[in-house]
Amino acid sequence: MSKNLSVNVEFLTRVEGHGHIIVDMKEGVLNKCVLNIVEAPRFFESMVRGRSIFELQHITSRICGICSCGHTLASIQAAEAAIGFTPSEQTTILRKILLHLENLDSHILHIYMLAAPDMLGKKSAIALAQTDGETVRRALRMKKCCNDACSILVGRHVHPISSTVGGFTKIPSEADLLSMREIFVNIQNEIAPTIELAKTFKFPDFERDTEYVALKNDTEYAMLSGMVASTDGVLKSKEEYKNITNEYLVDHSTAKHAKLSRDAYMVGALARFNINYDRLSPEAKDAAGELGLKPVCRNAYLNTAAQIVECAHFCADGIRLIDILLEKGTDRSEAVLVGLNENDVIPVKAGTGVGAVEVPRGLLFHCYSVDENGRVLSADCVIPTGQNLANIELDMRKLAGQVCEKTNEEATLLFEMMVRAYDPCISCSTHVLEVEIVR
Amino acid sequence: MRIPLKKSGYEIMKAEIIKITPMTATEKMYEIRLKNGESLDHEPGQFVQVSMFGAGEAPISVCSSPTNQETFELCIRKVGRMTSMLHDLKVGDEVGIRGPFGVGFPVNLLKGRDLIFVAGGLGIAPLRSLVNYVLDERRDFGRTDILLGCKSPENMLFGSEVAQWGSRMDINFCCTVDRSDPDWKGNVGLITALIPGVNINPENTFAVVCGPPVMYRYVITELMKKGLPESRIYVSLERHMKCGMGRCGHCQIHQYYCCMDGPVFCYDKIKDLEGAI
Amino acid sequence: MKNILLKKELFGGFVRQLLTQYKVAAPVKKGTKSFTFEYVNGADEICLDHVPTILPPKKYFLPQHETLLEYDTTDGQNMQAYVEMEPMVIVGVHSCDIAGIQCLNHVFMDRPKDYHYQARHDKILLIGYECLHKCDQFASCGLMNTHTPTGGYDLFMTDIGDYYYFDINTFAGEQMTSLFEGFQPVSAEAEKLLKKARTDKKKLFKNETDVNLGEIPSIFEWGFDSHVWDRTAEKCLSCGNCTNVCPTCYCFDVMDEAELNLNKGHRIRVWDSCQNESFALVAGGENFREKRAQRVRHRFFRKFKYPVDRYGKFFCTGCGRCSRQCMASINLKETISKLKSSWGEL
Amino acid sequence: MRPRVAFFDLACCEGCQLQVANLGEELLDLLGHIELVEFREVMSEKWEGEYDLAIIEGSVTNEEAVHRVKEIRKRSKTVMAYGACAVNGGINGIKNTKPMEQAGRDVYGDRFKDFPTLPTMAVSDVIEVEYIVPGCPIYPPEFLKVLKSALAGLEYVIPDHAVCVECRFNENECLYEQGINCMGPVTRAGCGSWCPNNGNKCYGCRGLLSNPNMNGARDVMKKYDLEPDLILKSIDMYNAAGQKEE
Ligand SMILES: Cc1cc2nc3c(=O)[nH]c(=O)nc-3n(C[C@H](O)[C@H](O)[C@H](O)COP(=O)(O)OP(=O)(O)OC[C@H]3O[C@@H](n4cnc5c(N)ncnc54)[C@H](O)[C@@H]3O)c2cc1C
Ligand code: SF4
Ligand code: SF4
Ligand code: SF4
Repeated sequence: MSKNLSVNVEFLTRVEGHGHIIVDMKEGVLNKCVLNIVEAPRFFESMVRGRSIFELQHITSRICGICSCGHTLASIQAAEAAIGFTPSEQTTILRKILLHLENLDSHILHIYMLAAPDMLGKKSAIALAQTDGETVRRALRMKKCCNDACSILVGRHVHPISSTVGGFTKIPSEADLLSMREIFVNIQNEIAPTIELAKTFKFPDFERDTEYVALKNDTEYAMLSGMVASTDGVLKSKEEYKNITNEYLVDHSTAKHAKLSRDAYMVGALARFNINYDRLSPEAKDAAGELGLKPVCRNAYLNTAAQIVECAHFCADGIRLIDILLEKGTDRSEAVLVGLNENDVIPVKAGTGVGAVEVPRGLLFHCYSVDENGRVLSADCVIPTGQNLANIELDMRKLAGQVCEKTNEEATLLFEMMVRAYDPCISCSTHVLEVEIVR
Repeated sequence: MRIPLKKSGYEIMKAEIIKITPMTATEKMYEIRLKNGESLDHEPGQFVQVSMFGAGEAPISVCSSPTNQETFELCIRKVGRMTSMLHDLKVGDEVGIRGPFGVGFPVNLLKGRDLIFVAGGLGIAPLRSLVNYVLDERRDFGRTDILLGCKSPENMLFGSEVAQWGSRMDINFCCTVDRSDPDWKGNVGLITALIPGVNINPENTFAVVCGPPVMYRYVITELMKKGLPESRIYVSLERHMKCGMGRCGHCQIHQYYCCMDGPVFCYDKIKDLEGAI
Repeated sequence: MKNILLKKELFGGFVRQLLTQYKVAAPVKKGTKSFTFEYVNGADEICLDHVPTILPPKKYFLPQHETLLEYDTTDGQNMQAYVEMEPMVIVGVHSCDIAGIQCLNHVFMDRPKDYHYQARHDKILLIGYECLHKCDQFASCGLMNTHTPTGGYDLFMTDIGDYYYFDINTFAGEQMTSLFEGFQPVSAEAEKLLKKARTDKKKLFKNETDVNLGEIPSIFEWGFDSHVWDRTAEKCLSCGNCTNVCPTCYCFDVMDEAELNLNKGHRIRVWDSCQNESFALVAGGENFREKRAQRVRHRFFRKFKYPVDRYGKFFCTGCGRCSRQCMASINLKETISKLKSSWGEL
Repeated sequence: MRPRVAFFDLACCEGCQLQVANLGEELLDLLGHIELVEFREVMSEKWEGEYDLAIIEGSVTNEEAVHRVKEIRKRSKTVMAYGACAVNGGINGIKNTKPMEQAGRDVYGDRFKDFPTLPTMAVSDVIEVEYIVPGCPIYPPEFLKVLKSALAGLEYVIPDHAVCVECRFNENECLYEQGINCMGPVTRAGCGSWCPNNGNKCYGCRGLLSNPNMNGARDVMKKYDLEPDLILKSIDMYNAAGQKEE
């Protein structure tokens, strides 16, 4: 046995953005174990400085196309908080539906296209399509459903059009709601086969105790609002985000890491599941039961399973939310007129606001300060993948100890799968992470 | 409800490529036969819409004389979607044809008259149908001058045929290039420079002109200096065309549609229409 | 044909009856102050009193995107021409729009005929609705004399108080009315009311400009080189709104849309506009209407000069859409007036 | 043999490749007609040979990317740039409105030197491209049209008329009626007036017309009581990278 390991995955595939895994173990001593970010920085914080708070979500949504609805919602929440605007109840419900669709879409992409090939021993979804066409077709169908529903609600899924500061530029009609409901039902019908598929997945055995962080509130499985809670008993308001993420520099890594009560914490589907299990819909609890997932689960590989449970929840809750709107009827006069901020339609004041939203990969913070004309003075975004980095590396370190008996190839795959399980979105992380180059 | 239309106006006739003759780097000549066994029945100067499904349609002048009833010829320059797809075809392949469309040269009016042809570049294509008709029915026409201009010797279209014209005794042929090469023995310079040297009887001559848009004004001025009246100068114009039936609007020149009222126009009809030439 | 009356409250019943046999399109409200023709499910959605819709009903005769042929090149150049169309009734068409359809009929039924247009035309029934007051400051139906129709409809309804007066113009129109039992014969009283409505209307619908219809040909005859075109072009954004909303503009582009296998697909036609910069571009790169002023002028001449030469008809119906929709406020009435007064200022 | 197609991404949000992934089952039909040899986001396979068609997303913002696109060009018969980032710099172009050093400082403070960056460039600023699909994100039906043209080897010309044309086709009430400074009149059509259809204004993501009437646009802004220079401010959201060059 060697106790030597050299993993070097340049251009980690099947993740959003460009990442680099380096593991270097000699004689049982771990010299290096990092996930590097090699994406070209795009300077978003600089780009938005001086622009109107009303066009901000349009720009920040372009941080990441995969979770553009999430960025949009976090951005709008921060902007509205900064200028002191409170959205209507209807707006809040519509935003929740949008967030559900976003999470569903991203989870489906991750479960089927990015994770499933690993679990089924395939190189990619394209290869999978050749042996198991129906599985891939189902994934594409489900994704298309999310897209179609997003098109009805906000024009499109990538960079939503009608969701803006103040609400929506277009309010769905009754017919729109009914078609969206039908789409949710269609997705819901595909959940059972998805669970069946997941039962065939062989999730690697792994466990490491860590802190899980997610939004929490009293009324629901928190996604759009609430306090920030952790499995170590932390409960803080979102305005304290800097004290939650506590970014710090470490020697062995090029990226800044985040910690709360310990050296690292995890956000994402598994964290939400661990913290808010009680508030899941019955359908989702059943799904968890079928998959044998119980809180608190400490196997990061099972983040994918938690995503499936969440899919079941989002479908059920989406239908519930639409039914509320259908019963009340929508008030279409609430539609927001964009571009009229120049005419002070929505009053503006100087201030600072924080948005905290549970996006597919976990908790996302946007924080803006604006002057009395609504021009952005400073902007800061803390991305879920950024918060997870430290935790990923700790998992990788533990994993390194476990896999040193295996061949390099097998080990590499396990590392890749580990990183992929977090569903990391590197394209967004770089635009906002502070990166330290070690020379 | 789907209502199939037997007659649509846009339906194509299937046609077969009988022969392909490469001419220059960008032009090829196609000999084509309609698959329904009928003759195209065109007049010199008329055009057809050539269709390649997937790439679209383009108006192309018929460049052969109507005396050949079996087949017709098209000389096609590769410039865009339809023409590049066409350039990839082989003998025996199918193309779609609509037409012929438009008003050709006033052949009956020209009979018994002296003719001067002035062609620049691809402009020779529509004129060739008339030239060949005149050569086929040589007795019906008077003195015939053909002036041809092109960019450089390697751009010369219908090379061997043109060489034949040059050696014929019953026509006067003159040719010029903008840029010469070492092998070139003919004239160098703009086509307008050839006109003063032509011996014209202004009382009995008709001129027929076709070429790139910039050429017309200069050529017509020269012809008029020779004493030709506007009413005896004919031009063939090029416009974008989508339907060939006087509707799509692309080929409109004031009240005229180039596809219906043209492409051949008598100069005095359009001389006052701004933007016509 | 005998004309008939319909009690206003029975109009909904008539529409319901029509819906059993046809698709029904009618003006409905859109946005803050606009209207559009849409398929409706009942009379309650219909706004008979409307300012001309964003797009005229030409969209049913000549749709924005229309399939001409379906092709298959797997084995040669095979194709089938067809029209996709349901029998339909358009309810509440203003007289200016009826005039617009008459213009299109002229163009598309001219030889060589457009069989696609013909097929649609044959499946569409028109129920006109008489304007008794002027829409807004943009309309010029007084100038163009299109406020009262001269044919071109199957039924034409006039509001005479408690009743709609239905003028039956075609056999197809009569068949439509026979679908519904609520119609009643015209009374002498109704005839009187109709006459009165028409006389009142005459007083209201006066020429909106200082130009007479009769002068227009000569104004355009010498107005080609007027500076008015340059002035107008400075404002024009070439957005094409004016031609797209015009009931008598019909220019189009034809293109092929292939399926992914590249063998099958459709040849479609799509509205085009002489205001688009590349409209008169040819392969060599020459653009015959490159300047904005040339394009602006071309549009006016296509309304007031060229069709007069070709079809003996003005191709403006006075609906006012082009002026209403123009964000640069290029106003048709003003432009004609300016053209007239620019005489001698060349 | 099916054409070999590869997808690449540079600095961008990857939204455009997601639009491709979002084609749904149409994507599978597409895969039946091409041989997908590289697409990092969804597959691990790599290809060493020549590409018949390389489809590039994202802007060129550093030396490494310059090198990378040149390499791709060498190995590809045909190149398509898709998405605003690749076609005209897109959102990334906003960076060019400031000195590069300041952009660096705004984000990385004193350590900005560790993050060498170039002014944002479109892919076509660095290499020759045969096909473009503008838009942020790309409009899937247009992407398919261009892709089909590329596979058939036919030229595709992006419309050079205003978004308003399509907005009219869709019978939206014009936003200027409500006093909103829509960029439709100066922006290239092809997206089916996506944003006005959904109640928002056009932000000009597809790039300016080749010959927009800017003075006319300013007059329009005045007419609606909007600050005339708003139109200029709006333009730099998507067109800043290109403007720098003039
Ligand atoms: C009466 C008549 C007779 C003709 N006879 C002949 C003939 O005998 N032989 C011959 O070779 N040609 C002839 N032509 C010209 C021929 O019709 C054109 O070359 C035709 O456009 C080629 O079609 P295409 O589909 O190949 O090119 P297209 O794809 O239409 O492209 C043509 C050119 O225009 C450009 N282009 C296309 N669309 C746009 C746009 N929207 N914006 C900007 N640029 C654009 C393209 O880049 C290309 O350079 C004739 C034309 C007419 C009107
Ligand atoms: S063009 Fe827009 S959607 Fe496409 S990659 Fe760039 S930022 Fe994302
Ligand atoms: S809303 Fe915008 S795109 Fe639509 S017509 Fe008005 S200006 Fe043009
Ligand atoms: S409407 Fe404008 S901003 Fe929206 S997709 Fe089209 S070009 Fe882009």
